[in-house]
Amino acid sequence: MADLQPLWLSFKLAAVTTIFLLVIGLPIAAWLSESKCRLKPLAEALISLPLVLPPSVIGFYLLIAFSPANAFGGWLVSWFNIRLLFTFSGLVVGSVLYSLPFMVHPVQSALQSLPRNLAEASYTMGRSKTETFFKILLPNVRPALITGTVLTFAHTLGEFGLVLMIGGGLPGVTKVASVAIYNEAEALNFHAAHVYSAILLVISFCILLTVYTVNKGRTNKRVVI
Amino acid sequence: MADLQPLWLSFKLAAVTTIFLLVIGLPIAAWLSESKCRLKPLAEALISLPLVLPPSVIGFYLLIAFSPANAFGGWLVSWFNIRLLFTFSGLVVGSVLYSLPFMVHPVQSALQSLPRNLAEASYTMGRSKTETFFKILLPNVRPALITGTVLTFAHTLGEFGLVLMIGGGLPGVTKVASVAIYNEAEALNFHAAHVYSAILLVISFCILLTVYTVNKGRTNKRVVI
Amino acid sequence: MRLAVAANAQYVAQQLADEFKKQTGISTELIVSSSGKLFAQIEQGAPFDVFMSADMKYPLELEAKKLLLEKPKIYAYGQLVLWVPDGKASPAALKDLLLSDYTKIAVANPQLAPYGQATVEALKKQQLLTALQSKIVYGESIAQVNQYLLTGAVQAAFTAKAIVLSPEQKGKGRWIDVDDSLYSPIAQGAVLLKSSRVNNYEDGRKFYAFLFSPSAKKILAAYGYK
Amino acid sequence: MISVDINTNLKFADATELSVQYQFQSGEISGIYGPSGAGKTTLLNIIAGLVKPEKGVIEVDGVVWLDTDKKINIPVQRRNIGFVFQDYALFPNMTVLQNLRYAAGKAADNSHIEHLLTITGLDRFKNEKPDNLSGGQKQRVALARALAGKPKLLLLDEPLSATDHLTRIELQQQILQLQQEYRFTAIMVSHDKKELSALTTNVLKIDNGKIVNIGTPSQIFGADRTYITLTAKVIGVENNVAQIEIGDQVVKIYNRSGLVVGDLINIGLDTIDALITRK
Amino acid sequence: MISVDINTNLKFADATELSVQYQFQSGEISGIYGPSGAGKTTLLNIIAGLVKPEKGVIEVDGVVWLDTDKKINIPVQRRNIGFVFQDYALFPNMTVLQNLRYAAGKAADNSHIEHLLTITGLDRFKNEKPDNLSGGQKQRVALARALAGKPKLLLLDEPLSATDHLTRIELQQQILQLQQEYRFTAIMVSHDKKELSALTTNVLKIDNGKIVNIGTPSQIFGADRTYITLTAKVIGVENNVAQIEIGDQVVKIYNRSGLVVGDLINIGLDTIDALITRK
Ligand SMILES: Nc1ncnc2c1ncn2[C@@H]1O[C@H](COP(=O)(O)OP(=O)(O)OP(=O)(O)O)[C@@H](O)[C@H]1O
Ligand SMILES: Nc1ncnc2c1ncn2[C@@H]1O[C@H](COP(=O)(O)OP(=O)(O)OP(=O)(O)O)[C@@H](O)[C@H]1O
Ligand code: MOO
Ligand SMILES: [Mg+2]
Ligand SMILES: [Mg+2]
Repeated sequence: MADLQPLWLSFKLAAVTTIFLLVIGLPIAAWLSESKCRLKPLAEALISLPLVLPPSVIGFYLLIAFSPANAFGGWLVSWFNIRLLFTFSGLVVGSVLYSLPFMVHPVQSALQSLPRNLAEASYTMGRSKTETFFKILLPNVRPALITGTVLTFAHTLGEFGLVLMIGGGLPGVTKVASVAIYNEAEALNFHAAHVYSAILLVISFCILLTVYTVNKGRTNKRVVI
Repeated sequence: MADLQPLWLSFKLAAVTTIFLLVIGLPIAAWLSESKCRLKPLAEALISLPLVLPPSVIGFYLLIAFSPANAFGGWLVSWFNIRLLFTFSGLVVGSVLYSLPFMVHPVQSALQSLPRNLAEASYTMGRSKTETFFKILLPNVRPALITGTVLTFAHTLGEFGLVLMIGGGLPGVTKVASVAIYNEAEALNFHAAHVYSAILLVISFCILLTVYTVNKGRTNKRVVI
Repeated sequence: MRLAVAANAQYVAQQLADEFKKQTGISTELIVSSSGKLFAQIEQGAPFDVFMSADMKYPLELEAKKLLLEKPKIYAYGQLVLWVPDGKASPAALKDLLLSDYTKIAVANPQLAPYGQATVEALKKQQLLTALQSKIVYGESIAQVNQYLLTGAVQAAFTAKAIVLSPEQKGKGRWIDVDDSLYSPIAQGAVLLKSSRVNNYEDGRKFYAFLFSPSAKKILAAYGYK
Repeated sequence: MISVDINTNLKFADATELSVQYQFQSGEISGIYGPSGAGKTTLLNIIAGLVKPEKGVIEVDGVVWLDTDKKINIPVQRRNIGFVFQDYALFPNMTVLQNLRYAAGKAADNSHIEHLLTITGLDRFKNEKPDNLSGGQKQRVALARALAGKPKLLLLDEPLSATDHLTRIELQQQILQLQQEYRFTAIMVSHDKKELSALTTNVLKIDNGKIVNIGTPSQIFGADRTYITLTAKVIGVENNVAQIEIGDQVVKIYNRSGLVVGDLINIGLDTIDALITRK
Repeated sequence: MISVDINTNLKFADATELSVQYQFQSGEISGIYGPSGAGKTTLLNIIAGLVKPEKGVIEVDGVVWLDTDKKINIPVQRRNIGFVFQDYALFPNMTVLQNLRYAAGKAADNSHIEHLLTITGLDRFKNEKPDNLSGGQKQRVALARALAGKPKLLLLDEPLSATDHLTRIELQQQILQLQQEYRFTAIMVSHDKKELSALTTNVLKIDNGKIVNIGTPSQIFGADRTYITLTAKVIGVENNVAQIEIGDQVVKIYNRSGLVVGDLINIGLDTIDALITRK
């Protein structure tokens, strides 16, 4: 029987990353959707940029950045005693950076398509921007929010290059399912690799199916015949 | 000076994949956005599923599937004389599969949020579903379409595990920039890796910035003060 | 002709390719990756001619699958070294790793990389493995172990002698040999692939022969292989 | 003739049944009148083919558009209709002109489109996107757009509710004129009795999904007995306004019917919303 | 008193200037009247703080809400207003009741909300989402929602245009009653002269961004001279309908003002859209 710890770590990493990205990504999406700032395209381009490099390369640069021998990493250790190399927190930081566009862009584009007077109506009721965002705007871009969340979660589950690079493959700490599958396959333990993959797929499939089933029947299309 | 061929290959792969995904992904998004079929959540979950496995593992399974020694790969060769292993076409097929959700989901969720009577109005004018989709629905989800296109393009540029696995890293054929960067980094030629990364980042950044700048000022928000 | 080569041997392979070109005029394309990945690709018909693995496991496996034109042969025995960055006093012995100077030590994944397996074996023999366990981080391959060291992520790394002796890495940091009585020999096998027959059979065969020639032996020895 | 015989549930709040059996005259404008939520919009949607009733038959000039029993259902695209949606449904990605052109289809008749832009007063705005228009301007685009394709059947869902008095009366005239020119059949939902009186030959009054009255506008609204009829004399005519004398009072009216000085007329006034002051 | 003195460009089509200087009375309902595209909605948006004029001052009961020169601009959230948007702007994710509750804020007064639902006839629909409502039902939700927070200033942009005759008159009465109860200030855009006459104490008529007339409704609409006044006698009263006798004709009117049998009244009728037939 395969060791289940890597699977558990993977889901934990995906969940924590998704939660962080909800917290960080939604305000960014909100800002981008209504900003008329000249720097907005710059911010949008920057957010998408990490995607352009392969995760393993991003991981490589994070390795350099986080390394205690270098300025940033050293500063983190000496001032806050935070170590991001070979730790679970480091994986979270890396995944958050890498998956940011998957959360931000779908939500932002949906917010931009909302009729503007929804927000205005809420303002006339004395509601703040924050309250308007959470109670009016966000619920009305639900499909996009689900898209962002699912893409982030699934993508983090499947994240491998970055995790391998800054994780160090420590069992129970940073050895997530993707690394385990990879190791087994390279070690020619195809059976173990298949088992891990299958478990990962089945669980993920159930999660995805639940999300989409619950969210079904929310199309606003009338049956046109 | 670094060899520029891998960069050219990368952009070619990203462009071809994006075009294919526009062709394949948009009809799927259209169908999902208005279908009330019971199997819809299933289709949605299936589309997101490839994300859950690390690209290198997907690549591993594709390697097996495409192998002429196996049923599917053999069938492709004997009936169509199509070889997907260690060829550029194979990379395109793999990337299309892997990036499908990035194109489909944002567009689908935006389509679902459009007022339904836009399509209805077009139907009353005698316009077919297809024409309505391209002339009315799609232009009105432009931000989501751009999101989908950018995510697909950038993500394919940065794709590595899958490409390495089914491409074999053959110079000039399947050795794209991400593989080249990885190889240089593995060879501890950090300088060459930095140069490749920098060129890739600069070009991509320019592309992204252009897209977002051209698309600016399209928010429908009024200056609320 | 295409030469698939495991990451630990990439420098020496380049040198071998250069020499081969000088002698025969045939140029060589190098495909560098981990042995496992290359194995999986060869198994599915990747168009390579010769494969220089990091061990004998993959070559034997390929033979069992009847993908070879000849029996696999050992082209070299790899040597394990302990590598530390500049600025650290080089350790006199493995047990110096217990010092608090060394907070993290990189070891190749023993499950995948023969050098990793050798490292674990050596540490075990010196009864250091348990004591060092909390310091050890695993690299996917020798190459990643090297990256960890050169980027300062770790303060010591177990790597191949071929790396530290290569002109590219010479002078970066210091290193000491790990006594080769502490680990079983790292036999690295090379194979001539059946897929070469549709590819560059003649050139492939020539290179394969060259790999076991005296001039190749000389180059291999210069990189610390035995 | 458009014969409609349909039954369906209005699904929300309480499951009222919409049950209408009626024959709209071809080549004329018919009216639908009734309180908010009666089912007027739903009825238009059913005729257009945008909503499928649970049971029913719709036959238009001998062609069966819908027969739920025989499973016939001509798709909306092939029904050759124009529809003014209650909430306009303008295409935000297109300018006013592009909206009209799109509606007109391949055989777009440019002079017709220009004419529509002129009579709806939208000439100056033809290159604007709908988001930049005022409420009334949007509604006029919706009307012009529904007419752009020269449909055989025009379905109007309160097409003038957001326009001001004068614009409204002028557009009513224009609809009448276009209808006389192209002889299309039209069905118009309106809350304005005078509008229905001026435009339609017969009115269907529905409430709670059921027909409660059928007849000419004066039969329908006369039954309310909120109309008084006075006698007056035309004493001046200027553009489309006429001055008339009623007793000793001189007032203006909108001259729809080419009155000339000296004409004696009957003038019908609705008292339901009169301004009352105690003496 | 709400004193408004603003100048700004209406940006689209042709750069007309919207230039309004006027003082709306506190505790009363004022009207804005004018053709489509005149700038009525824009003016309400400026007063609400949703659009910032290029230049201008707005002062409400001594508090400066806007002064572009002094760079004062109280945000819309702190202006304590209720706004009926011309296109409703209902929150699609909330039921009718939730829309009202959200508007009412923390200090939601449940009996007030229940009362609003009752007078707008929305009780049955309170748990429906806006998408499932008819046009007129949506508009009534918009009205109820604007009143839910007991605002100091109520801005109404054609709040009753999609409702039927009787509903409209009833709602007018309800607005008047609520206004008398809570003494809020209201500014109402309407295309309906009778509505403005019934509800407002003064009317601002604008055209093309400029004030063209100011006065009481009868001054404004009287100037059009499309009103005739007749004398009548109340001969029957039943619920909120009264039967009156004008000459030899007996008709019904809506009894807004508690008429009793025997009352003598003046009845003002608008002739602009009268039904004319030649004798
Ligand atoms: N999309 C919808 N789906 C289901 N039921 C609806 C929908 N829209 C409206 N209804 C319900 O059906 C009933 C009739 O609605 P309909 O829109 O036909 O009314 P209407 O006569 O057009 O009213 P109005 O004059 O207010 O526009 C209403 O009670 C409404 O709640
Ligand atoms: N969002 C907008 N941005 C800029 N200009 C607008 C906008 N909406 C309308 N306009 C323009 O400003 C002018 C005044 O519009 P406004 O909406 O104030 O008119 P209105 O008096 O409310 O008309 P209606 O009775 O048709 O609603 C119009 O010519 C219109 O084209
Ligand atoms: O096969 Mo390697 O040399 O351990 O990467
Ligand atoms: Mg309706
Ligand atoms: Mg307006």
